[in-house]
Amino acid sequence: MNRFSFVLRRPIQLIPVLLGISVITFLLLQMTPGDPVRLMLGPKASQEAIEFVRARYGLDQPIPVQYFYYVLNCLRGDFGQSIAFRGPVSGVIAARIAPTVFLILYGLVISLLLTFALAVTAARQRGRWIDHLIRLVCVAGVGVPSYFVGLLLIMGFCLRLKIFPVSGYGPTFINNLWHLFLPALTIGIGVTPILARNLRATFIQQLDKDYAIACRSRGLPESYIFSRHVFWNSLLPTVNLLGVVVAFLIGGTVVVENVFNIPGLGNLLIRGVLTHDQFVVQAVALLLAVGVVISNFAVDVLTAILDPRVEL
Amino acid sequence: MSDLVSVENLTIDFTTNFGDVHALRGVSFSLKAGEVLGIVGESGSGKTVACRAILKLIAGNALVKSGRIMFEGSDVLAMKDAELGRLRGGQAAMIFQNPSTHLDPIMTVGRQVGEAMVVHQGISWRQANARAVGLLEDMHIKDASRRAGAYPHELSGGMRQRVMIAAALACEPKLLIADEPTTALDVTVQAQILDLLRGIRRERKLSVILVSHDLGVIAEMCDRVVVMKDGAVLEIGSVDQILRDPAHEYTKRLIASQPSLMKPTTHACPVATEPHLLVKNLCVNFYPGQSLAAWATRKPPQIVRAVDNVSLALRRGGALGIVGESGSGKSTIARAIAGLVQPQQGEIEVDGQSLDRALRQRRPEQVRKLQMVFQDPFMSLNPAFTVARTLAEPLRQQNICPERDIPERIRELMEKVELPRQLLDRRTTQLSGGQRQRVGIARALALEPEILIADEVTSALDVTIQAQVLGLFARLRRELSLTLILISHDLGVVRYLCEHVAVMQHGKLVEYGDTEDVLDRPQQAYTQELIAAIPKLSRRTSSGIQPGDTPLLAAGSKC
Amino acid sequence: MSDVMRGSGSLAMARIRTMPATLAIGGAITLAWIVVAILAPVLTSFDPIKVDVMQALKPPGAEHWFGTDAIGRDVLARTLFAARYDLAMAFFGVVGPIILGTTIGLIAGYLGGRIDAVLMRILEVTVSFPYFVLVIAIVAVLGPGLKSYFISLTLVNWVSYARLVRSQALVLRGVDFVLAARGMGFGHLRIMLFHILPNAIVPSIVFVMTDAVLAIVLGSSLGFLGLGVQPPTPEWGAMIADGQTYLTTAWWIAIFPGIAICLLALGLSLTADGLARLLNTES
Amino acid sequence: MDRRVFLKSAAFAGFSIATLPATLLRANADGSKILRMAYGAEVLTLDPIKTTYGADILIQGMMYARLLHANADRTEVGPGLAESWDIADDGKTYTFHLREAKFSDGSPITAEDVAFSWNRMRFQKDSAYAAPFQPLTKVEAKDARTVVMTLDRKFTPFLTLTEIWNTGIVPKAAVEKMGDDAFAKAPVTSGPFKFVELKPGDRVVLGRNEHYYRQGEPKIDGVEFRYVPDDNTRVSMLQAGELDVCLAVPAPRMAELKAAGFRADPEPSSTTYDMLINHSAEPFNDLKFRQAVSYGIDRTAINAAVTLGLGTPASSIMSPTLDFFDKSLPVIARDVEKAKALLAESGKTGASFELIQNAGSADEEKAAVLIQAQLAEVGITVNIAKIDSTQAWTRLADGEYQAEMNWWYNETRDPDNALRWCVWGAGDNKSYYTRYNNETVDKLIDEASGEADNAKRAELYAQIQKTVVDEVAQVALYHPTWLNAYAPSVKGLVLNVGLQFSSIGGTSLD
Repeated sequence: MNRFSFVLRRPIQLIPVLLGISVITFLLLQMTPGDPVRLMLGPKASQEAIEFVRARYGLDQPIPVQYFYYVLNCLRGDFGQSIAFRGPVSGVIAARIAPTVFLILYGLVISLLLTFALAVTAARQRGRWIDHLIRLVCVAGVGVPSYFVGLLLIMGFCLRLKIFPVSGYGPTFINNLWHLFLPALTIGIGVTPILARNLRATFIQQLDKDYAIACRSRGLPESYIFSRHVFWNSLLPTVNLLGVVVAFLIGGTVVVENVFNIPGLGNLLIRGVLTHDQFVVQAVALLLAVGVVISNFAVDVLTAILDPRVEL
Repeated sequence: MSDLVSVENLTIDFTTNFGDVHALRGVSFSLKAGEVLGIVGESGSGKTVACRAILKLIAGNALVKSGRIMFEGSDVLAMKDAELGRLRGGQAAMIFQNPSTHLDPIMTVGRQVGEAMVVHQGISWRQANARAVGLLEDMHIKDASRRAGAYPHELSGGMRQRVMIAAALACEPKLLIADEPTTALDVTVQAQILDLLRGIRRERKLSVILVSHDLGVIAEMCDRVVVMKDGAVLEIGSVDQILRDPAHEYTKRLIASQPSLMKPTTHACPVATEPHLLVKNLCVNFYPGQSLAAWATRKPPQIVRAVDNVSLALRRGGALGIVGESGSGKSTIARAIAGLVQPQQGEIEVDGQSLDRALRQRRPEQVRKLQMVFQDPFMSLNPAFTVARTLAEPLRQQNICPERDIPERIRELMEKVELPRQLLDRRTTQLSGGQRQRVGIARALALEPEILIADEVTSALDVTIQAQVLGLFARLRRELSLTLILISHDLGVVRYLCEHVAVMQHGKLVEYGDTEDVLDRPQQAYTQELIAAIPKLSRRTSSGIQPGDTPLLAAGSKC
Repeated sequence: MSDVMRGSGSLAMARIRTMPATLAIGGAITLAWIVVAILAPVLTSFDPIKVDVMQALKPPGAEHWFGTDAIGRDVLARTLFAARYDLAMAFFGVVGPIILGTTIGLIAGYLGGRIDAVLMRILEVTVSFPYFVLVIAIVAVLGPGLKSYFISLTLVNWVSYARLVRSQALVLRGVDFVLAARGMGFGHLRIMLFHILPNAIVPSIVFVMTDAVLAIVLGSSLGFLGLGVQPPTPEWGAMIADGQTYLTTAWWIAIFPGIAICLLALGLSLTADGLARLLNTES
Repeated sequence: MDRRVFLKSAAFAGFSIATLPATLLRANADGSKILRMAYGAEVLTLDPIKTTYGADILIQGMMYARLLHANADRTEVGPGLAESWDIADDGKTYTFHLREAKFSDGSPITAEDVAFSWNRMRFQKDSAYAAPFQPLTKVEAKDARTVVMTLDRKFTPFLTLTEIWNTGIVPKAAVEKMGDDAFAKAPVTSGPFKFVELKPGDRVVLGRNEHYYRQGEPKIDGVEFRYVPDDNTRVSMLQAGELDVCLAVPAPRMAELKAAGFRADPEPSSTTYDMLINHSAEPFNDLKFRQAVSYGIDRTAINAAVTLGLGTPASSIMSPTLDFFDKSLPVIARDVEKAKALLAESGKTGASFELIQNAGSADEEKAAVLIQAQLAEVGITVNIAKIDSTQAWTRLADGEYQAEMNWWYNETRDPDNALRWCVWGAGDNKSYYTRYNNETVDKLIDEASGEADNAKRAELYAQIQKTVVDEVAQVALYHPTWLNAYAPSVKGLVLNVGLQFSSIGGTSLD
């Protein structure tokens, strides 16, 4: 059987996950006290207007009925109406996907560059002071909260040096590279220690592996062994870790989007949770779950490309 | 002939977290051009360190205290990187014990064979690939051009070893260092690889250093042999001289411990009429995980027949050896009888009583009757337990004796397996391999079984330790009148302990009968092949040594 | 080489000698914070919740070493007392998940089959959920505070331990000593508790410290977003949020708690690193 | 697939992206004068009748013209779309005479459109803020330029209501054609600006309405109204030159901005910050207890700590910016002894209550902590509960609370609207959910709204203010100011007390 046949299986595995997530979000939001309509119409809205709107969104129906119609509508491609935004959820979400995806990918690119730079340096200079320094920075870096990093970056780069904008999401790709640099850097700084530590450890572990010794016995130079053998073998564990990290990131962008005011999904989701915008939360949660699954899938594909042994 | 390599008074220490370890203590030996030198010794003897040092392949924490290694007149240990690069691969190359870990798993084998040529000789990858295919053909790999594009995991163990040899020979070195090249292989494959090594040595006029723990391999391959123990050289001499007339006590013991040289212990077995254990038409299938896609396309499930319609019978007090190469299903039979694997078909009867195929359904006394001892001494004991706890647990759980008698019972068990009581408070991780295996036996005996199944119990042990453990088995069997099933890949071990033998291949019983009949007059081609593949040692040893006669074995061979 | 390690008496000595430096330093920092948390009332004469509007926004000086915040509370006192809350978050943020996760991982890994499949589906759903958001959603249901934080982290974070333990248990259930235990007729519960668990838990123990760091970061992020501790209880994340407004005029309000978090996290990370080295050299 | 080539090119692409020199990437301004402003709440709808939210109100105020137009600081209300108006002698019929004007799509604004807009606002079921217009019973177009409104009683404040944002005029044809929801996303406007773009959760972009009825206005090309929830990010953006106007600046940062050359002066607001208390539940159902709390709180200290002196401590429930504010009322001075005595009288010694505070609001938290500390000295325990605003609003409306930090503002300078909102027990919102219900006060409010003589009205309102302060209808704490900062290039822009940029038409941008 083809090693890559898992590509076909993935969508099937997604179904129970999506069902589970929709049930959990539905129940969670039902359990949360508070009335979304009141928040929608604002503090001075009349009771009459509130009742009317509640009925319009079907919020006066029993919970199982609401869920049933929700699933039914989803199957028809209708993800419901946003209470806060007074319109179809799909439209609300569509406007927010790009910033989040851009931010996450950008952050990943930055963190990968940092990761490789640090890990390769440390592994090649193994045991020297620079290696110890990098290791220490990685250990220390894990615990620095990203909101604190974000604040410091804004202070330094936006207010003092005025190199980067404080916030926002520009209209063009190039513009976004500039606008989202600091948020992406914040993400990068958050993730790099974990990845770099892992990659460095793997490099060093792989350098002592039997196959590396065998290569040495054939007189291959260290740099060749590193670049042709050890490097590629070391990518596997880090790629796997990357999958976990991306899943973590997708949720973690919330904080960064908040600090840097990026109109993304994370922001929307938190707002949705706090304002009980049921269908927005549902849809974003499902979308993010799909994102997690896609990232895991990408990891699987990457693993399969990297490692001929993998049967998925 | 001048010396190609000479190792002079080499002393190497390893600095570890637990203090310095003396890996080599003043080791000296030399190799003449064209010669095959064997280095034999058990684990920890320093044989691997010694031969790796010749290529300066020593770990970062190794410290050369004294001595030097001369390769064609230049001091290897003083070489700079560039010179080392020329020496390694170009002048001398090395092959290793485990070909599956010593090949890069994510690079095609053709590339791995060819890359040294690209790096050292500056030829193009295309040329290197062509030459690699040629080399692989030289290693008798069929369909070499296709195989060159394969990854290591797509090849069998023997094939991988051929690839590793090809990679080592890529730059036509003068010296080949082979570190346990066949230890991880089945015996028939081992024979093929040894054949290959003999061939290329002859064709390429190679000098060879062959490191092995197996005297048989050394005897078949080498001109001279170095015997090492605890980092020191005990004696050096021609193979004939060492085997016939070993000077050192340890060498004598080493030779005497070879299973093929040990005197069988099976001659005085009691004869019973009714079978104690009866296995009828046993079938064990494995279903490798079926994919959803396969399920969706209604593909029939893949079945691996691990055990295919096997029937066995064993008298009370009898001993049956089950032999076969890896994947033959011999361990699966053992586990199925013990209830650890649930067979799809077949009957297991003990004393005429049928046992349920599922362990959970068997009555406690049925469970007790059948106990197993496992292969890997490092895996068979719970590392979180002390020895005392390991032995107390079955006594307590199966209510073998009242709580207050347990300490006494444990002491008795320790005596039975010849372990000092002081070890009782040790963690199992603090024991040596042999000690662990004895604890494993004691644990099985705690339940007072009638049938003992020993699954490759000695294959992970050094040969002298193996001899001791085998001796212990022989004694226990007799004293406790145990019925024994011994699973092994080593025909010598089976001959030593068992009066019956079953030969298995691909899950099927190939040959079954009295040990002497089967091993001395094999009827089946496979059995003949198996026996022929065993490196022969006996013909080169003198009658001066009486196997089974050394003091160490005395305890184990009372009968 | 391995024979040397079996030298009996010197083992304890050897272990002390080989204790990684990171473990020693990290342990010391962590311990120091625990001491600070316990002795906070002794270490400062100021009341962390005492409001004094007249003393508001005083820069660090002889009287208020770390200055005062917008309503005149002593930042040093608040930073020290906050250690209690943040340490509690580190501790409770890990205890719940490790108990739940280990139990589930053990059952799934050892028993396998359908139970495993069901538990792993649940795990998959939990994992696919954006971690942080799920915590926030649960906190939103339960209301802010240490208890909700504890519950939500338990419900969300068990997956890490479940995965670690399960993967170990999956291997261990096929290992000889477990087969031996089965072959001797022991019950599943006994095998899980005494044979699998002690051997499967080691990676989790290494992970606990790293996880505690994540718990602190997460907990303080909740505080930062205003979903953490109830005022006026001091907590670092909430203090940073308070001080954010004053970052350019009264930097001390946010910077000192920020440094405090980083220090505690550093202590725990170093401990984690050291622990990993120690346990890896042993095996 | 050769994975190495694949990975290498991916790595190279990533590297080159990340190292593009940032300076090359700065967007160039194209010379058009767009006023960029940011607020901490997001625009949710552009339909004026569907909201009572600050962000919506602000943006809609710039999009829809009303019958009357307020001046910059809302001291006066003058002709807007209505050139003139007549009031019948009985005070129950208002006739508005419209000027010639057009919607942003060039279609004329007719009496039909005005009647449609008003009827929608007043009678459509999901109209959020019809409450102040209760006396209004009928709106009809008499002819193309004349609108007649009929009230059921004499109601003096009515004229000031015709400037409230939700009376903004929308085109009947467009609304009916598009439907409410679609219109709310891409409306046709009648005010100084036309709609250009709505990015939910991010920004609303408005452009110059070429058909705006006030000649020569607006002077700028457009407005970009951004949602930046984090106060400090917003300030940073202003400092970094990404904004021209930063709305709702945290008080502590005003001085810093002023020093940096921004126009950062507090602007008068009709807002009252208060602690809402639940009169229908323990312990605030007891007058003595309420008074004990009121005397136990140091309003001056809270004002100083939260607004840094940029607001004023509250003496009345009404803001001093409203008409008929009673200047003679003193700020209640903190008197711990008196508070203790009152507490003892109430028999609730050792009482405690839960004070709800919206999560994420720094000002509320500060005030709540101060109240907690101050009342602790009186012997009252305050437990602060930070909860999200959805829950807070729901509990408030359902009466499931004891006390909650809150604030409210008034759209008009006339106090009628304010008092009906916060102390009128007969109202839909039960005295802003405090359940305060004093029939005498209700009667006085009605009486004052029917009175045309200002002197008499002043007297009535003084009486009301004294009563609700004495009875502690709610614990008013302080009256803040609007804290906005403007870049020096922004000329002539003022936020008026009613949360409107009435001056936007005359605003210029250098």
